[in-house]
Amino acid sequence: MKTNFDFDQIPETAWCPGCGNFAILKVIKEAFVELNIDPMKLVFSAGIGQAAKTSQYINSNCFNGLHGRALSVATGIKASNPELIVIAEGGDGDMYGEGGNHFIHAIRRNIDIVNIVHNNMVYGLTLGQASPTSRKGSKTTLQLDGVFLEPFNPIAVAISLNASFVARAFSGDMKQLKGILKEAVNHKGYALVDVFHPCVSFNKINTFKWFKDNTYYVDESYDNTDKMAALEKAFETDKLPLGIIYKNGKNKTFSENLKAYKNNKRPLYKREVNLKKVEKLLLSN
Amino acid sequence: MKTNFDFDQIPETAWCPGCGNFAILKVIKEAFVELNIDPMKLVFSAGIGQAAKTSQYINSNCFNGLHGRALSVATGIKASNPELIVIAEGGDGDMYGEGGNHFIHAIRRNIDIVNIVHNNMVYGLTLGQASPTSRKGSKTTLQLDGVFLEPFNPIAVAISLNASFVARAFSGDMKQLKGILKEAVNHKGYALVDVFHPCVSFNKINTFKWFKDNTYYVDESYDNTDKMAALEKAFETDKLPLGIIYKNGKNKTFSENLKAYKNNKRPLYKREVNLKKVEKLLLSN
Amino acid sequence: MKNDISIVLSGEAGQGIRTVELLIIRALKNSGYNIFSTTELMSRVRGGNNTTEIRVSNKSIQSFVDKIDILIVLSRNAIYRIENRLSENTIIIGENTFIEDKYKDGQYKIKDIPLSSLAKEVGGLIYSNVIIFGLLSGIFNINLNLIKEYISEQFSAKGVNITENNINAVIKGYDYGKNLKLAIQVEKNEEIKKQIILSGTESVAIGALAGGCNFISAYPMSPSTGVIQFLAKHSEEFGVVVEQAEDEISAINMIQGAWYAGARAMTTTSGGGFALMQEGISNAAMVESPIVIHLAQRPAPSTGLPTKTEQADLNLALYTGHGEFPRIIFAPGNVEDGIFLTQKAFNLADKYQIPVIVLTDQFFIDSYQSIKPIDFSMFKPKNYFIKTDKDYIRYKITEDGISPRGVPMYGKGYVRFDSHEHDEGGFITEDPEIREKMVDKRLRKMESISKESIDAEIIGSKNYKTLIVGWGSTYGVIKEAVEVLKDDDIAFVYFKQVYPLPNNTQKILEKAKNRIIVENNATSQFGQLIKSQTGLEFNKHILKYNGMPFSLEEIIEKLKEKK
Amino acid sequence: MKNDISIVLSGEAGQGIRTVELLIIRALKNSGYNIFSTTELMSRVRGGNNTTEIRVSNKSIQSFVDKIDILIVLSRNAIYRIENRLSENTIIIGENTFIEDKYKDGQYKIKDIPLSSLAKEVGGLIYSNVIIFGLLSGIFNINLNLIKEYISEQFSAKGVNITENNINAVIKGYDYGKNLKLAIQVEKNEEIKKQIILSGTESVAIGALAGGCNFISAYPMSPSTGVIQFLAKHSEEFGVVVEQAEDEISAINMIQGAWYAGARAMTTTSGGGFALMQEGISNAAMVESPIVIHLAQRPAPSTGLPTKTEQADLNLALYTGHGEFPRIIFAPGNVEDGIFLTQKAFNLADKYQIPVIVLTDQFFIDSYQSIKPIDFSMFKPKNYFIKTDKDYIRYKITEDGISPRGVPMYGKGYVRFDSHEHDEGGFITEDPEIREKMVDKRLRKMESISKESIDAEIIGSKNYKTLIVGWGSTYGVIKEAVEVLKDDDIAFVYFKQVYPLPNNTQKILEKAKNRIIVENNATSQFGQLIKSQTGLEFNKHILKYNGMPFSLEEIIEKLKEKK
Ligand SMILES: Cc1ncc(C[n+]2csc(CCOP(=O)(O)OP(=O)(O)O)c2C)c(N)n1
Ligand SMILES: Cc1ncc(C[n+]2csc(CCOP(=O)(O)OP(=O)(O)O)c2C)c(N)n1
Ligand code: SF4
Ligand code: SF4
Ligand SMILES: [Mg+2]
Ligand SMILES: [Mg+2]
Repeated sequence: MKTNFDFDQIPETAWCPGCGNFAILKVIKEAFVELNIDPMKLVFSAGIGQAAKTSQYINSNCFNGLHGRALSVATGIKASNPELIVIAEGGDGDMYGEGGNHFIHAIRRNIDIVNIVHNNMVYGLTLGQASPTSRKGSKTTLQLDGVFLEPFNPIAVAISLNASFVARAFSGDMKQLKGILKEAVNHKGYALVDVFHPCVSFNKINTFKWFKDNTYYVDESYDNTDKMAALEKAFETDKLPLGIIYKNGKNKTFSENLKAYKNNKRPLYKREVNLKKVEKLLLSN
Repeated sequence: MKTNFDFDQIPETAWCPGCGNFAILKVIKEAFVELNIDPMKLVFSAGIGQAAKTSQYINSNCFNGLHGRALSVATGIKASNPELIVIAEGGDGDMYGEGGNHFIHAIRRNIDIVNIVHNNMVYGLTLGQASPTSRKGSKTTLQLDGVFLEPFNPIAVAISLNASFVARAFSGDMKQLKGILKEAVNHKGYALVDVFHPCVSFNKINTFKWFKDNTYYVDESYDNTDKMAALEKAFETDKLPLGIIYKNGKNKTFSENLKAYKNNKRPLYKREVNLKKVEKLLLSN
Repeated sequence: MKNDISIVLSGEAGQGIRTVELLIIRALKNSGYNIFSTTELMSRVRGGNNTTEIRVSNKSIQSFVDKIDILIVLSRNAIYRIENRLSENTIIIGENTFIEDKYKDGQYKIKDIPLSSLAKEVGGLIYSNVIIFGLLSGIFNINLNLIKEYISEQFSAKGVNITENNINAVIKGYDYGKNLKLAIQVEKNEEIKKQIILSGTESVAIGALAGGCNFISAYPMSPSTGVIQFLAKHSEEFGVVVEQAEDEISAINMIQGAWYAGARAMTTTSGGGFALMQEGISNAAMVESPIVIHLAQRPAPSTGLPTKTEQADLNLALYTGHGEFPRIIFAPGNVEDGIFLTQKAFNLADKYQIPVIVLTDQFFIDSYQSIKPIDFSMFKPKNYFIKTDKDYIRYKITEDGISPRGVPMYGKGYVRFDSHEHDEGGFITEDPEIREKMVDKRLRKMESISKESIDAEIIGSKNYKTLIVGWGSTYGVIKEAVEVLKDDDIAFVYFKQVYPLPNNTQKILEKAKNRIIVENNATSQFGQLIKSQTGLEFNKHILKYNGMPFSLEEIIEKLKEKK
Repeated sequence: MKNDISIVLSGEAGQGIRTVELLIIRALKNSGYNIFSTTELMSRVRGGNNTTEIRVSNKSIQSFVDKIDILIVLSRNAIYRIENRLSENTIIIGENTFIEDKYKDGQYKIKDIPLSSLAKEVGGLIYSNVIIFGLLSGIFNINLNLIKEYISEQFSAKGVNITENNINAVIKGYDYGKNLKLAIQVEKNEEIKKQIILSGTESVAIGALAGGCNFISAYPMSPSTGVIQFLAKHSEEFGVVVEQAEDEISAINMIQGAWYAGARAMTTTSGGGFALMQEGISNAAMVESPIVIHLAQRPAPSTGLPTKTEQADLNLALYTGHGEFPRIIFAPGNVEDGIFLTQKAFNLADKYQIPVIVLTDQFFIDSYQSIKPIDFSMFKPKNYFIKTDKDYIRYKITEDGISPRGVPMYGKGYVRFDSHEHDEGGFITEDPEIREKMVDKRLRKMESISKESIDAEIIGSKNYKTLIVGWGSTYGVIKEAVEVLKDDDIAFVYFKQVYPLPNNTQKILEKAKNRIIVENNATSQFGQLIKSQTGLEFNKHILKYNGMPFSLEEIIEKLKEKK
């Protein structure tokens, strides 16, 4: 069924048949339909990579910018128009490799966006090198004898930085993914949704089955507002936990803190220069 | 007394009278004297900032490079000559701001260096803007109404990334600082030493007295190999813990993993090109 | 001493020389004197040696001079770096112990002032600065009430006691200054009292506000940081989003997000930070986002000399970013142009959806001039984005290459920016034909851009045989040199737009028999640009790259050497 | 079909066209044919449409041709993108269902091959590639045993069964190919059998090893990644430290640490990554660290066309980094020069302690050529660092500007690199005199560098009136065009060193009445450089910027249009 977020003509995607990105794309669109969000109010700020191409396949506003910089662009967008719903989207290489510094500092700002990271534990678009989340021992087209670096743990790092919403999902379970995404969108403040998905072309280790076998959902009894408990979860390696791992919605968001909005709530595009005021400033200098 | 690490002529430092950097400089030199380390074998890879100038005042090898890039340079040095003792040194802005991405990934590599961060919670050299570690509410020359970003917690982030050695010291307690530094040097693998120190010119909040009043040392009973306990410490805000917060020396270091050293332990500068072998490779292509 | 007096304050970083500078230039200006002041710093927070030069003149001036008429010594080791600028006429004023014996052998006129004890009498060393302010006011015979007013204003927030102490301090200095009887004669001009004192930094920041800037993100870097600091101070009043980025890469991408959402955004940086922004600038070109970059140059390569001056980042600005795309580069040489060009940068960036670079340097940024009030009604800030309709496409191929830019939520269309080569809708394409059309479309903007280039300005004789070419911050010194030389054969052409070259370039340059270029760099980057675009060569290059600006004497001498 | 045959394989990404390419070019070369092959890709992992052209000739060839003699269709939608390259002589070979009806109206010669069923007979669709390899071998009548040998070699690791299936597959294809009776006549040459097949990527990587490269750090980016992948494969054997950096900024700084410690280090990247390295490159200039950068260009700005070709990053390379400093830029046009220049890059970087850039592009990188074995004894890899003594100072001011470089632990001195302006000892200085001396010292290296520039090479008539200028990867196509035109008035000058311009530039260019420049970009960046350095203009610019390399036909036509 054609949703608000579909184009009149279905675009040909650049993804490999069987790739987890298809499910993620589908769920994102469904989630926004169910949330009754007007695509006019939505912006996808995306990086570069197979994951980031998602933004090309959604009929809405988008800024498909540079590899690694989606969070910076998203910050600029949201801060200039807090009425927009802003999604920063990219792959594990995009957000945690090239974009690692922005990941840290976007969390610190508590900018009210959803950060969706398609985590296939590999660099897909550049044909299969290790990504920061590649597990130790993974053999790749560049790490021929296997990765020996400690994998980047986005969940633990985000919690350590006191991120206000930290979740992990799996493209193989679209229902749960959708639920998590919807909560992330409804959450006020920075929300990380790290989504495991299989790369059928380059990741022969972390396959659909592997994710299926090596993940589980945190259950009802789990208190995701308990930071230490959340970190314990984040460090589990036996099976990787899925769900909303941590939540902390107490802080003001970035835009709420900005003085530019203290006396004037209008988004910047609706404002006009007051040359008289500037002239007065000069004269009083 | 003139040590091995002092110049014949004492250089004029560019620091303000009363700055914590003096103590750190002194302790670093003493620590290396006490460890009986030959300055010929030592390299300081430094960034840019008041902290980073430390490298200018030590009579040894140094690479005083770009703001934020000391860890990348240090990685290149250590990987090319594992026999060198390599210190990556800089300020909180240097290592956690501009250099944030390298901080994350140097830890993942477990490169066997000591990473000394002079943490004065402010940008000193550029005259007093907020740094990633500035506490909320700190008023600065740029954050006129006070910082509202969540402060970067280097200790928690490093532990989250499974750093092999994570410590925090205070320039006001030179004895402890020296002890911690010496342990860091002796430690095999990446070692973070975040050193609190007062910036008398720009940080009127986190003064010597403030650090004195707001820190304490972890005691004998504390087990710094317990990751979760370490994280609990890292999150304490009432008083900030000092000492070796976390230690995990089990992993191979970066250089130990490199195939370039598998059959040949000599540092790269001692090696010669074997053109015959290259020719053979071409012919077999 | 008559009509052109140069005072130098020399002391340590952290002593508050800038406070004295700001007080005295305002007092002098308000007394009807033309002033110009400029600061030369060491890269440190305390100690070392910084100097500030204040020129007082009967004419409008904007240049640094070597000569020192009055030297105020505020610390030990404050003379050796400027020793070669002293002459037998120099009056050295300072505490006896600060002036080394070798200067006391009679070659200079030394006036001992017991600054420390005077200050202590008032209440402590902290009052030294205000005493110096008083001293200078006394020397220039400034109305004492005016001086007291300033002091009251400046310190009122600190309470009655402190204000009183400061007033006592200023009077002590004032009396001391008057008693020196230095017989200063500088013609005053009532008109000047109405003028405004402005630094390079302030001119860029105010120009930004006049251009509608409501978003700035930057990472601190000398000498560029003042601009974001200024805007932070006025963030609430002018509704400017101000954010210190985690690095320059974030800043350059953040401002593109801001423009995308309808803000008018800029960043401010220096060479190293600008180098880090190269990829981001190329991105702006492809997504066709307007961006404004203030690039305050300092000597490079790498960290270089963080607090000194140079004009050596022009090439990186000219050839910024990977790939091929239009850009505009302005280089203000005085604070009026600082305002005018920065303001204009926003409008042109918006109109053409391209990067516009305002290229300054430490000398420009840290200098103060007095200027006539500016008529702001000549500025026409304009938002060029359109209200979109349902069929809106972002990258419509148009005759002039400009595709109307929409903003999300304004109108009925979706706004799709894309950094890949894209079709008119903003979707990835790899079609060679579309690629070619899109390259052509983007480059085509250069035609209109060139048409509205700001002409180079000729100063001096219209019938020149010798033409001196300068750009940006060398404006003041070349202008003054030409005025001093009063030679009918000589003119100066000032480029405030350095790229694209103004349309009158070829004509102006061709007319000269003898072309001399003046640049604060080692390889004559602007000269190379002119050669590659016009084919014209220079007969002489006057280049300086030791971190210092040109002095007036230096330029005059070099011009006399061989004109 | 005689002596110059062009085969195009067209199918989807992920189908393994490259496997066929590598097998068949080796088989053809080993049969005594000259070959050249080049690939044109879409930026995706599976699907879409990629094409590979394989030329078989009696002469040495290195260019892309438009014409297609034999088209092998391997998937649906594999023709429309190259439709305009088909002629009535084109033989289209492919599965009936893959060829749309509109091509079957008699204008082309269509040969249906039931590829899927043939493959299934052997064991599955996976064998299609090997059948195609067999087919092409059959068409060219290659010795069947040779073919079988390759297959055994290629698949031996996968077990007897799989090898056998593949041999069956190749035979099936072979028979099919022979039965087509295409009457191909290309003269063979025994000498060619001794040649080596090499891609641009491999030439750079092998050149690096020949230059003593023992350290590479890079961040993946098309089309540059092959170089680090190649070195990773040989890391243990050649003792190369190979590290994937977290970003390009880390890579460019890491390699400076490596050189500092005595390694010979490089990075490999494309435009966007190179843009991110600008600050780091400027740093290398200041600390005077050697660095070697392989920059494989792709169409920009920004993300651009990740898998296509262009020569538009020259300007950023020429004016790389903030500030002023020496650099060298090589641009190999063939794989021999790929080896030679990359090797030389290491020695020159080391000797002059500067950045050396090897500038290639996707077309060069992804193309295969066969070349004669190279005599490696002509390479003289040399470590220029010295054994330090106790009084060693890093930045000694010398006549040629080169300060001997020490390495920690080698000798008795401390090695102090500094990114600020520094004194001879490597300590921060703000002294204007030292600053000036250090700038001069660094820039002085340019003199010696220029002296040993690699001359531009003239190909064709020595008595040219028309001179065609090309650099880098356009070498093959211009050379062949000139050979085809056989006009005594025309010559081609090939620049493999683009900066500094070779010493024979002015002389060679001046001699021509008519100067034509060929560049794979939109603004003739090299032309501008030549103009700014020599004052000479071009009469004609042949420019292409749609992501594709020039074809032979295109160049010939353009040259005929107006020579
Ligand atoms: C500055 C820069 N460096 C490198 C690249 C090349 N590049 C494109 S996508 C990518 C990584 C893709 O990995 P990931 O982000 O995990 O996305 P995936 O393809 O796996 O979904 C890289 C390195 C680039 N586009 N820009
Ligand atoms: C790329 C780049 N950006 C900015 C700067 C300017 N800069 C120099 S030091 C510094 C920060 C200093 O803070 P920190 O690292 O905490 O050191 P501190 O001076 O406080 O010891 C900055 C922003 C620079 N040198 N390079
Ligand atoms: S390469 Fe991997 S991640 Fe990319 S589309 Fe193919 S399967 Fe998906
Ligand atoms: S500015 Fe602060 S950190 Fe820097 S030297 Fe002065 S006191 Fe120390
Ligand atoms: Mg990925
Ligand atoms: Mg600091």
